[in-house]
Amino acid sequence: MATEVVELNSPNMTVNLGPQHPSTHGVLRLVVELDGEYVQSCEPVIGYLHRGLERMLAARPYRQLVPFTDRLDYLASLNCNLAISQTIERLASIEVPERAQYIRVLLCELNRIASHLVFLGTFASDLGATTAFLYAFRERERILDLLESVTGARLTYNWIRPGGVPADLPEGFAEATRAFIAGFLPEIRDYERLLTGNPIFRARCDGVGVISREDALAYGASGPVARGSGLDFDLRRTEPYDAYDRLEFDVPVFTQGDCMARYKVRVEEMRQSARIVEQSLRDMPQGDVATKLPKVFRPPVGDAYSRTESPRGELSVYMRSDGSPNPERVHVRAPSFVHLSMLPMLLRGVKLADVIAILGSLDTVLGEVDR
Amino acid sequence: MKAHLQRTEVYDAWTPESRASRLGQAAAGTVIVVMLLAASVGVSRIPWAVADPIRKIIGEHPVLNAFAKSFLVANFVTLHVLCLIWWERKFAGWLQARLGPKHVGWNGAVQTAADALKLLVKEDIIPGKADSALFVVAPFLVFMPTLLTFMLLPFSAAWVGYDFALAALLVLAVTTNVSLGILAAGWGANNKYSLLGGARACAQVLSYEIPMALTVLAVVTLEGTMSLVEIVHRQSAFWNIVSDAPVAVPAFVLLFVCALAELNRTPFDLPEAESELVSGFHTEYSGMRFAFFYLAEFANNFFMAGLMVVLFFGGWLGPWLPGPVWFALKTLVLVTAMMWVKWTVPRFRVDQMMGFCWKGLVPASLAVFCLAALWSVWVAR
Amino acid sequence: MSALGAFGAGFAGVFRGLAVTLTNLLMKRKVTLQYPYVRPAVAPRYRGLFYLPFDDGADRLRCVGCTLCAQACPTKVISMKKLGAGKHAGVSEFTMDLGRCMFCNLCIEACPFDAIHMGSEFELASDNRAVSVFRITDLAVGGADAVKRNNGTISAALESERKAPNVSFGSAAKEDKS
Amino acid sequence: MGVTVAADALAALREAGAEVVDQTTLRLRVAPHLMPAVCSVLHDRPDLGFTYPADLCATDLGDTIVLWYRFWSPGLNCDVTVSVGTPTSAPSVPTVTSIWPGMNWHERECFDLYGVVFDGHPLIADPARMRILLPEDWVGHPFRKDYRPEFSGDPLHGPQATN
Repeated sequence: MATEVVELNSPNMTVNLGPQHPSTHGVLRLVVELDGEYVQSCEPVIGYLHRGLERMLAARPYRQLVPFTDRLDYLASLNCNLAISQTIERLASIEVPERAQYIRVLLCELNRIASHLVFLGTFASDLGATTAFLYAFRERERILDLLESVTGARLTYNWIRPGGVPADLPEGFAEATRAFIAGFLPEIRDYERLLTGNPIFRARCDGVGVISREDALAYGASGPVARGSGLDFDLRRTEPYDAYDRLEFDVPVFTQGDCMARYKVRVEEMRQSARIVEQSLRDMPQGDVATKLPKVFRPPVGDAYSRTESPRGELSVYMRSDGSPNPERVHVRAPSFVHLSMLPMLLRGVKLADVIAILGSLDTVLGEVDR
Repeated sequence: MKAHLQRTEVYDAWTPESRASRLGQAAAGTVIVVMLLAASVGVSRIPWAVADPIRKIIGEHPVLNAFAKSFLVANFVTLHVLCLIWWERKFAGWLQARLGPKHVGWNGAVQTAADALKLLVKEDIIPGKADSALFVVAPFLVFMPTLLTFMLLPFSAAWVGYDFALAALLVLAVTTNVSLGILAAGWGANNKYSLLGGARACAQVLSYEIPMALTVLAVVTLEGTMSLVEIVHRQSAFWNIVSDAPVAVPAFVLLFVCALAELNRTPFDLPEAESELVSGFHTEYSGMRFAFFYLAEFANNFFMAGLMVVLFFGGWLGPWLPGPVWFALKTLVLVTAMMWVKWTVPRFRVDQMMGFCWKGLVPASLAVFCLAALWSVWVAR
Repeated sequence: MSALGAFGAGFAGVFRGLAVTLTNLLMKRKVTLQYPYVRPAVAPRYRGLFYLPFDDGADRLRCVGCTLCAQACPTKVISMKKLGAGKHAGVSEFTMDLGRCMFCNLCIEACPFDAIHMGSEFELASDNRAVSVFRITDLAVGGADAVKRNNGTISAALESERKAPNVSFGSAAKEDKS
Repeated sequence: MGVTVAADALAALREAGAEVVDQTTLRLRVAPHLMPAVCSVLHDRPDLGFTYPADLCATDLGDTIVLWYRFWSPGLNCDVTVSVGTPTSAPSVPTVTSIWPGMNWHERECFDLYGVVFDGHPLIADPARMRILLPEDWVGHPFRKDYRPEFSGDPLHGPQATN
């Protein structure tokens, strides 16, 4: 059987990285034009996970919106619940009791550690160190057990509602969390000895995928991606919500803007989140955990938006109400959506192995990109 | 309760972790190991003289002799690969805070055999537009050199395929064919990822051939002969790593790193980098052809470790146990060291890997080669 | 950075990493849970398969068929058929299409009679979609005969109410149920 | 979170054609054709410096589609929201991608779901490539009120018969 030779008109080879590929972390397709190992151009194709979520939300009463937001950034769904609940509270100016604010901060920070552990595991295994993946997920299991004892679910919590939190923390939760934190900090030291100290890991990350401060600002980068490029902007500090203004924690900022800087920001943030969890456990006041919402909840006409700091960046929800029990329009501004729009600029002239490193360092979740 | 939710009795009855069965399994395991050791000691004590007439006939007849030896070596290669794969999966498991295969046989002992059987009966897909000639031949091109080099590996003075005067040179010449096989697989599969994997493998194996050759020749200059058996005999007083330490230690480190690169083991596993090239050159393979690639990789593993044991750690020399057992134990230790590095270190990028070879290893191995020459002229002899 | 320089400096980093994996190999506990032979311990508040608790005192299911849970459900999972009315209301049919359920707990919070709860059963996988529709006999605690007793109690109460409308029901209802 | 914006900055915005609806929370309303002018004032003036493109959301109010832009200024640490109304029959707004590259994908999403034509956008010439979330050959813009999908016949592709 003679195989006829097809003349390749252009020297470049177009490769489809995805939508089903081991390291695109979700259904993302990168149409990459390769000249040997070098990437000439890259065009991300998204929309494989588009569920028309914003239209679904507009067809339901306010109290039923929260479970849908679990499916946005499914690695940190408590942060998404917080974003939409806070917007509804601003829309109808509902007051959240003190204790509920502390519980929200506590749960969101635990969720942030779990999300950063997923980043650490997948980023390391993308670069070849599969063992770090197993260690990171071993710690994450313990956080999921903690969150399961509070909310009852392991991934899609639906636990932060407009007005507060459905129920109080179970007894024994504080001791379990303190035990976890005590066991977790030496683990972070292990990750750093395993990865940050490793010369091959440094060689794969230093100076790869550099985002300058201007580009980060011009593209609207936020979260660890912005703080890796020298932008000192963390919504928990610049626009404090819930109980963040009564807790002290410092915000890691690096100026190199490469994969290594973003990795270091996230590892340092895990330590800071552990600090926040301890403080919020310590000075959590007594009191009820939610304000009652009226049976049929009709916020006044108008629009409102609220900005929260999710593990990936600025997650903000804009909501418009026309007085009826259903919202007229809900729009979610997802950090991963903005970070993916930087890929064509970032991947020009880069090698194939770096495409995976850069994509991993942006830590995108396709649930919130496609909505 | 719905029908499909009722837990079937089968699961609950079979609880492998009950204390009695675990103690029983551990006892059975130790008994088997002891029996193996006793058998090997027994075998070496058997008066083979009684079989002399038959051995004389086979020994003299060139074709029969060659066939008998290659038959033994081929069987050894396939059997020991099964054990090596099982050991890698258990070792990687324990290292990553998990258990590794557990349910098929004692601690998964039969797991690899079951996998091999599965691959045997699995459908062997050849992609439509693949260059089928190359695609079909590639696994054998990869496996043939390994089998050939095993003929030269001395398990003990008597247990060696061919005590060939230029064995070291033949080994170096043959191991480069592996890259030919990988390139054929990469091109044959008509898959863009495989093509990239094949190209990377070719560049990697060929460029790491130079430092490996130089380090092996450094040891050869120390010993003066190229025959592996002779090299081990010369180490009967002190192992090479001890007697010529200033040359042998750097040479061993360089050879260890080059071996990792020759075998496509992390941190040099670029040809089948799961996260970048899906799984590199053997993406399109399935069934027995994929098993051959896996077999060749682990056989090469054992061979490289064996070569290092012969060159530096005194082959089969050892106090109480018979020769082959010592050789197997030392090689197993080195293979485990390779696995330990594999499951800890991330992967190089292509240009870093090449830079590391040409700017790092080649000058270092040249230096070691000159050092060996000086050492053998002025100091040792 | 010259390759040789990195070569030297790198070794220390590699060994520290190797030390970490060695300590995990020898000292750390292996965390594999050998499912399905060993089942995980599930938290008391776990949101698993639903169940309708059976009120032994009144010998009937607590559900009165007020459909508040059906209205609270974002994905319209619950559908029911009422039985009787007024003080003696109940349900004869209570179907949940768990294929569409998000396990979001909103129905449990909406129910004023504490008549539906989530248990700790999480093995709901099945090979065809029809099996994921759970009927009242699958959901009620005590299964089919609990449902039978529930229907019996309600129809008996309705019967006695129709026969003697203005008699106080406390004692009458009890001795009616022979 | 009231913010004091310099008076001359506000004057520059009004003169560029923006109608300041609320001074403290900085809400502007701008006619579509004046968008480039107002946005370059917002972006370039040192005392405003809204260089961070935060969000763009379109809402279909029946006869008009309202585009709601939001920018953030690291210097002032405050947001500005700009709302632009265009008729639903032929919605078109000049693009701001040249000022904020981050707005590129936000505008593509608005075109994809609402059909707002951003003239001047690098991909506007080829609507198939301009779509970002929906398949290239999708007909219509689903988030509009007048969107009536009819069953595409192919169960694997295109709009389905909604049950």
